Amino acid sequence: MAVLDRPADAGRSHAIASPPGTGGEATLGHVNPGLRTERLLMKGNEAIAEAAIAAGCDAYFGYPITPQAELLEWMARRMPEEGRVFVQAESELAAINMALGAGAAGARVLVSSSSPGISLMAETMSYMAGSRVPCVLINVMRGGPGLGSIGAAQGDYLQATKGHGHGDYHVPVLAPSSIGEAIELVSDAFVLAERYRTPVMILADGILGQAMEPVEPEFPKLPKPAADWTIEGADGREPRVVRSLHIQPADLEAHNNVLQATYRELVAREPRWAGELLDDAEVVVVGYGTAARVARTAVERAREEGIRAGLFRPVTLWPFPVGGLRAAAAGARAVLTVEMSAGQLVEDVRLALEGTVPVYLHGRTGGMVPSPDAVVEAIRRVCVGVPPLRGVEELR
Amino acid sequence: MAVLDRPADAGRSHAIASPPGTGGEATLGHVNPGLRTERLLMKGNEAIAEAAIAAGCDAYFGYPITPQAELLEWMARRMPEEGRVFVQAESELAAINMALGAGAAGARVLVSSSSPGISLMAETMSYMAGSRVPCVLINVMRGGPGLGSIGAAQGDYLQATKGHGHGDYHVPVLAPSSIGEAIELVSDAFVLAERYRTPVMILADGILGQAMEPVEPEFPKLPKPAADWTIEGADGREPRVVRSLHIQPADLEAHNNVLQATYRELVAREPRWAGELLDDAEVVVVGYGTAARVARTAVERAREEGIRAGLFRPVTLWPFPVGGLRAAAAGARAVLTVEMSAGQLVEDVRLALEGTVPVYLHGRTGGMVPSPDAVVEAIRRVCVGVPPLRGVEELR
Amino acid sequence: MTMSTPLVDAPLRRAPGELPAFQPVVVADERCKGCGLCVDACPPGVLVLDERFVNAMGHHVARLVDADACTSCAKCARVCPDAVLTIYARPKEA
Amino acid sequence: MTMSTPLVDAPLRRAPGELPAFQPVVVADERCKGCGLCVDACPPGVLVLDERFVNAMGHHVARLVDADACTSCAKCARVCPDAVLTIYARPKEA
Amino acid sequence: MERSTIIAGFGGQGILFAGKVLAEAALLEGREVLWIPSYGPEMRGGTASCTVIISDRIIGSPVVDRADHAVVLNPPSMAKYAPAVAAGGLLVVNTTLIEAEPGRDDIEVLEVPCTSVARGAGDDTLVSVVALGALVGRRRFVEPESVHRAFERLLGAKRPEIIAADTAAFDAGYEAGLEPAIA
Amino acid sequence: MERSTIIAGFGGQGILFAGKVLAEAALLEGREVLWIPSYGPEMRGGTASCTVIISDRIIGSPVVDRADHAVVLNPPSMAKYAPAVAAGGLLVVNTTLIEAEPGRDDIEVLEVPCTSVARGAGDDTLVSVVALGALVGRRRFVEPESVHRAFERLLGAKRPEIIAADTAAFDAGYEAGLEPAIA
Amino acid sequence: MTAPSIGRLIYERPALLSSKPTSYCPGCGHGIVHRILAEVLGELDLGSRTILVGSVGCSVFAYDYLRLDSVESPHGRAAAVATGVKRYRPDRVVFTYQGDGDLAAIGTAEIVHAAARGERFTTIFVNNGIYGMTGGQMAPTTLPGQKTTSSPWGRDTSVSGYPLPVTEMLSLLPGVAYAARGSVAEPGLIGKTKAAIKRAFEVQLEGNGFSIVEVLSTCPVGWGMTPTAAMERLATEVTAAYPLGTYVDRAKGIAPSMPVPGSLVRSLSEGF
Amino acid sequence: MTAPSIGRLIYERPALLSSKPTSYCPGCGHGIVHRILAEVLGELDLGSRTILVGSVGCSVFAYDYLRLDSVESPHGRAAAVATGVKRYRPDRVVFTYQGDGDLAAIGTAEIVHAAARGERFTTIFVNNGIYGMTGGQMAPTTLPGQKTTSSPWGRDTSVSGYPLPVTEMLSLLPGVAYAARGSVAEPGLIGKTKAAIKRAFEVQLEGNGFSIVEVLSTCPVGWGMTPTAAMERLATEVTAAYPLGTYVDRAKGIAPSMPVPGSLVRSLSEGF
Ligand SMILES: Cc1ncc(C[n+]2csc(CCOP(=O)(O)OP(=O)(O)O)c2C)c(N)n1
Ligand SMILES: Cc1ncc(C[n+]2csc(CCOP(=O)(O)OP(=O)(O)O)c2C)c(N)n1
Ligand code: SF4
Ligand code: SF4
Ligand code: SF4
Ligand code: SF4
Ligand code: SF4
Ligand code: SF4
Ligand SMILES: [Mg+2]
Ligand SMILES: [Mg+2]
Repeated sequence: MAVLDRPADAGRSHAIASPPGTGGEATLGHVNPGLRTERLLMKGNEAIAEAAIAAGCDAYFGYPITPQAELLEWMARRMPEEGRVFVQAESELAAINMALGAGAAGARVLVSSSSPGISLMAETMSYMAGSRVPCVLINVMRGGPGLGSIGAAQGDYLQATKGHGHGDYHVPVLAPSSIGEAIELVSDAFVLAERYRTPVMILADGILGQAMEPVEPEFPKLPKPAADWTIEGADGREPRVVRSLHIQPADLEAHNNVLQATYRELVAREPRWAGELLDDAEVVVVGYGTAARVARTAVERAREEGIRAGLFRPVTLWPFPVGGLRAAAAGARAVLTVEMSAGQLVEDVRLALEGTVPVYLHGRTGGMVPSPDAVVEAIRRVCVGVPPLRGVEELR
Repeated sequence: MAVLDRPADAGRSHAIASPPGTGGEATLGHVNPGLRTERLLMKGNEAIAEAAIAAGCDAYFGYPITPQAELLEWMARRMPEEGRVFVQAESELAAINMALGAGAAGARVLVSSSSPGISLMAETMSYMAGSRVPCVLINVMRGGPGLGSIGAAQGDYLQATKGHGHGDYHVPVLAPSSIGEAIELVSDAFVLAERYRTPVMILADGILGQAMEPVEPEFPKLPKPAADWTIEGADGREPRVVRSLHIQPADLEAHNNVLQATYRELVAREPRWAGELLDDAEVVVVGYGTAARVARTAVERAREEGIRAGLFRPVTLWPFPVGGLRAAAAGARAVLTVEMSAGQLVEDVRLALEGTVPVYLHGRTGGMVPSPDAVVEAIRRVCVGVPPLRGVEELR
Repeated sequence: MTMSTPLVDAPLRRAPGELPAFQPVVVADERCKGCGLCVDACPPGVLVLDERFVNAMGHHVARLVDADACTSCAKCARVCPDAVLTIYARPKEA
Repeated sequence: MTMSTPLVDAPLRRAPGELPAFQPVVVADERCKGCGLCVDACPPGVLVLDERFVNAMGHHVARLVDADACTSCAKCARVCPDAVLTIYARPKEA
Repeated sequence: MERSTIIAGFGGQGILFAGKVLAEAALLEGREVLWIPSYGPEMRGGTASCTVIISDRIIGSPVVDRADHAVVLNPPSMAKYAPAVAAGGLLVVNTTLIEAEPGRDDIEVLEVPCTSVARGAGDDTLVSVVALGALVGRRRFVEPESVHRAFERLLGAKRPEIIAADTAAFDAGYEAGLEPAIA
Repeated sequence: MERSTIIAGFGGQGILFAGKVLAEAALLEGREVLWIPSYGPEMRGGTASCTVIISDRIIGSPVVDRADHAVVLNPPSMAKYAPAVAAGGLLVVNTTLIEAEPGRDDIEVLEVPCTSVARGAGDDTLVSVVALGALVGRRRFVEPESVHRAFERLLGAKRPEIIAADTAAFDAGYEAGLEPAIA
Repeated sequence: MTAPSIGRLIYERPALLSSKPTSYCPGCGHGIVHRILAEVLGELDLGSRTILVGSVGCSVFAYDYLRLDSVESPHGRAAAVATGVKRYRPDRVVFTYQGDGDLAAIGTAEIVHAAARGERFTTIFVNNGIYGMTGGQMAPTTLPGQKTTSSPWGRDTSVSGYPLPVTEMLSLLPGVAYAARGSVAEPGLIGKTKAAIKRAFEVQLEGNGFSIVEVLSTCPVGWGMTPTAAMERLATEVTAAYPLGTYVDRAKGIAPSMPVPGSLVRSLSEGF
Repeated sequence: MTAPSIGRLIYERPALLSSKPTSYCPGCGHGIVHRILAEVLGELDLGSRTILVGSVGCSVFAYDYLRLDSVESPHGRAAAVATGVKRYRPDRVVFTYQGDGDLAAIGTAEIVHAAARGERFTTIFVNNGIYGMTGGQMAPTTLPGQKTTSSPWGRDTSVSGYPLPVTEMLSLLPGVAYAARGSVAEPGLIGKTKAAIKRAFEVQLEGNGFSIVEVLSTCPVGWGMTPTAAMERLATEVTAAYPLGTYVDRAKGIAPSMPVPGSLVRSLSEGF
């Protein structure tokens, strides 16, 4: 019945980047990876924007920031062409609040920004989670902290998956590692947002946003499910209220229990990952997004050297594919996370494995991207129990 | 040499809430827990404010929000009396940016707010971490997510310790569980902020902010160390710049390496915790702040029943006292975290123990506080390997 | 604008027994917060706060003490923050 | 305001050999971005962009083509976004 | 020995003040104290309350799941806090406003017509001070002298007439609290 | 087979366009492509560059630590990217602006005076198209016809004269690239 | 609720007010503004297609009192939230209800830009010169010299600056189709304020831009006054600082002229 | 750098400019404003006690070009950061340097409130009507009809609203001691703008409130024009939309009058 109905933690090979949905309330378009005619070269930012339009995005709100600006610019032209809502807000804070309003009114909403702008949205993301307003938010990450650099980075992993706003909430986080996958995940993100009434984040990075790759011109389309909670005027029925305020703690706790039940369902049903060469892997390399692509090349090179490396690539960063990783790492001598950050994903890897396999980190920061050869060297080392040379030391 | 010089993970008994510093660059005032004359009853919010003044806070910036408003109000009166800077900003965003400016100019700065207002500070906290501007930020937490409730809560643990702003940075987080301890931790927070050139957070909650407890009238005083990086006008020297921008990724990575080295030093030197009845504990109860006080009562009641329970109370939430907890839990049958959240602290507990001891959670949310008897019941259950009845299920 | 006298122990100008046949002002007692704004706004000054009565919220409620002098001008209703008052025009025959 | 002609291949009005003894305008070649604003601002029109020269940043730089006609008004310097130009008054004796 | 007291009533009844007086009295006796108020907009138009925990040792939980005493001054407080009293605990009920019965027989109930006692002592607004007096009179977990000194500390030298009024109200309540012990 | 190419030069030299043409040509051949530009303010007044990876399989790393080809059109690019070429790889050098030597003998160096070749082909601004032609001429990892079709796809029907100019520049570069194989 | 004797109904509680008692303190102006809104929307028969965009302040519970579909906004962001609602639902009537802390402090950017963009919603801006909900701190609108919990010696303009003339500032923006300032100080003004609010909604229906009514209101508790004394202060001191009236009604040709500068040279401290 | 022949020095690169070449595009107005600032601070001999509060926009690297102690601000927050600096260091000269995206969009609340509080720093507001750094998107100050990368058909006022008259709005605030709008369109105006900036710093030294100079500037790249064509557009179209001159110089008695409302009743759509 559900788009994302399948055994929890079911994985897919890396080659097919994202599991297409399997019908149900919202049918996902199908992308045929064999089809090679009439593909288009598209920039990641533009493909994401167009994917949202194809998925029936009703309203886009944004604010310029590198390396995400082309997404906003694409929407500035295409949304009015489609007769849909485009507003360049006065700030990211305003943009995300416009999204809250439009989402509460029933719109399928997209918002995009990059790291500093995402930070400004923390309060409202918490409100949207609390008020259960669906929305898809794209973070095309750049180097931090602060103004940092505009290079591609993955320094916002913990923000997206753990912290960001205040209070007990979670946001599903999807991490594409190719432009084709980004197109599918945009559509899947809307499905998740509406099914679970939650904001959803897509974590991309500057390379994914700026690069061009061939994409199929047919983007997934989504029907719009009916909603019985949106505000539209109380015409012949009791008024509806979209809110996160529950001034009595007991009421708020009851509300939180509903949220937590939703999160448990997400954890049970929606973890996604992709794997490659895992069956006999003595070193499992874990990475997402752009870092996973580097890792993939490194795994291939390591195999050429005779090291049995495999790749585990979480597609949902939250819920984290714990079961998948545990199974993948069960027979491994070492797990190596490859990150464009100082050690963030590695926390979830350690939480998932709970000491059963040694976990190492190879991380670059600030817009630097690990090189395949450096990852190969790290694989060589962790394979014999030596911590990687390059890479930020673990903090604990 | 350092105030906080002592073996990493050194703990203190619960009775003396916070380890006073032991001299060095910044001498901490001493509070004599035996002295019982002339104590004052003070509200937590006001005691924190006055402690900051005693510690030499030069400037305070804030914005009203329940349950933190009295802190701002106290400062509105006392800072001008002391001839120091008080500004009620137009928003939390403005307040934290004023702090960035004053901090960069060399001021010892305090900012306070509560959960939603803290979320608004995410971007600038990342900037301050990146620009290495010291500042102490108080979060008097309330129920979330969103507008939530104004009840006391601990739902911002993961935000404070992992997420919040973008990019690879950490912020030391101190968690007092009494007003007396809050007074000392305010002073310690300034020491940490200046020694490591970092913003520091104090995580309190609505009960700690609103309650009154007796406090010693002598608050710790701090000398102000000289700084060679503050902006004050380039008079006869090269100009100084306080910034987080390093447009070349390689430069930003080099800068990040400095930050990461700082964090490693913090992790090695500054974890703090307090423990009670741990030596023979079969159940180690872990909690901080107000929840730790409930846990303490529960531990006592459990002991009365013959269950050997003990209390482990992290005082630094980041860096988390991993070593201390590992040692404390080494002989235990179960670890139970008690939280005013849906399961946040429990992640760090699991990361610290890595599967060596079963970890359970008893959490209340939205402004609800666990009751001692409910915690006793949870202790009874986890002692025999049964998950606690009440409390939010773990998410993974 | 004259100051009202809230919580004053003003007696009804007419004894309770002899209530007039027509009541131009109906007070929803349970909603009144005894703020006295209506008392202050009434041109003929025929409203008082009833010190002898406290509603469930703990407030002394507004009372019309002289129905005959009331002009049904509704000024009281238009200042009332709690929409406590309903106003009727004096019937022709009354 | 007239439009400047940037990147124009205008020759120096005087052959390079016969440079005047006094140069009222000194161009810091390595800083010039060839924007042409000075060319546009010069009242007697004695500045051009030197098409024969590209500096390390890849720009054709400004050149004074007629020192004698320059009035040292410094208008060029005051529009220059890159503070490229130094201006001297013609010495009494020159 | 640890004793926990909940005081609750209408916002205007001086609830938080009564709790502060109790806390200050305990402080003067050199004991540990924790005073926790209700706060924020929840207090507007609703019920105010505070919890005072007094102990000879460091105080743990601020949440009282076994209250030794509750003082309830209006009907909603009665409904909310009567069940919170531990078996053997004391419930002080302001009978001026509360008609309901607590419906428990495992606790001691002390009925005090606070308004009239307060009026008798000179100021009929000091209902919670009267109730506090009754509580202390009945259970004497702080000394009445400490409460007298607490008034002085809290109200300061500037307002001797208020100190006198509060002291009188407290003493009247105290007497009312003692009564049945004599009877 | 996977081939990676880095193209770098001044912002105004058409670097990103040349990379797009190469990427489009590969796309037209049904291959996998990844085109990554430099972006943002770093491009202002500095060096622009792009990386094009062409493969018969799914493309992994976008970071090229072993470039098969580098095309450098100005001195800073030479300094930055000559060391990035893998042993046996090809470095195309625009000798119109670059005097320096790469200082490596494990790679093939193809020197092309791009401006004059471009001028010879009719438009002296098309330096990176010339360089692209030389690269393809020497290594032929995409077919020149694919590049011709790429110009049509990218420039569209609206601008036939531009297509003609670009094609001419590419072909001239292509010839310049072939040359030494004949010699 | 039947009258003891039958007479023509002059005034009754408007149907769009719910039966829930409000959480407002006795005599609080918010209740009056709520009542006006219920009356206006009822009279215009807009209740079934109106969306209330709430804000954070004492009126945060307005969704409980007005029988309208509502959405909550984070503190200060109501104008952005309303932009999102109205852009997606241009056929609905949308209004924000905001206090002065909410709109004039933390929400400054959002209201200025919604006005500048000419968003076609209405803002009801209830200015009581204080942060009511959080305990009576100084607001940007607090009058000079006024004591609050965060200006214990009275607002000192040399330190805390001057009251923010929000409506005056917004009235300079061409996107603003209607702007007026009313008051709840007495029945007559309440009537005029109601008329202004009605006009603001009409302007929204006309679709020519942003409309706002600033309503000067009281916070007896925050001001430390009885409700009637607060009304007195409102009618005198407060109104003197914030002139009542219509600032913009573009359809009717009412709009202030833009400030015209003196010449730049006039400011020369030296020649050039 | 010696002259071939010695003559009196009329103009030289000001000492407060560093030797680093700027990252600005050829002909960008930022360079002119930097030069003016270096001149003014040099002439007033303030370099050694001045603190630059930077912002995020193309001028984000200003700390590399002006030889001043500097602090970076998050995008839009310079006015708050400067408040923090100046409050702690009232004896220092503090100024913000902000673009129009930074100040007039995301930073609206911070600039309005710094002005309302009368913070004693100076703001240099470089208005080029576009987001230069991020690739030429529409700013709040973009002119109607102007094409940008986010207004591909030109700014449509019915959708995106009208240019924000920042200086006019701020000039209504009593906390503002000085406000002027200059331009870099030609040498004469550059000279007047320099005088205005000098006056702004003098006003800061006088300590009577906030001072701001809006400088109309160009973004040749974002406007898709040559530098000279951009200057031409600045001198004509842009200046027509944003009148140059002194809006406020309180010490000299210059200040616009506040908008005065029509009566509330005038707006009545019906009687009451
Ligand atoms: C981000 C954030 N900051 C602060 C608060 C606390 N807060 C709640 S209401 C309020 C201000 C209320 O003032 P106003 O808008 O004037 O409304 P009033 O209560 O006076 O009607 C504040 C600061 C909050 N809820 N969220
Ligand atoms: C929070 C945040 N949002 C967005 C950006 C991206 N950004 C950088 S500069 C800029 C605007 C620049 O415009 P302006 O202030 O007008 O300066 P200009 O470049 O035109 O001089 C933006 C939106 C950012 N750095 N941070
Ligand atoms: S209707 Fe008029 S006269 Fe009658 S009570 Fe009300 S205000 Fe007074
Ligand atoms: S009727 Fe209304 S105005 Fe009159 S006292 Fe009661 S609440 Fe106040
Ligand atoms: S100084 Fe004046 S005349 Fe001479 S080149 Fe410059 S602008 Fe022209
Ligand atoms: S000297 Fe200055 S103004 Fe003239 S072209 Fe060069 S950079 Fe432009
Ligand atoms: S605090 Fe003030 S604004 Fe809030 S409800 Fe009470 S009187 Fe009204
Ligand atoms: S983009 Fe525009 S504002 Fe930025 S440096 Fe270039 S010309 Fe100047
Ligand atoms: Mg207010
Ligand atoms: Mg700009």
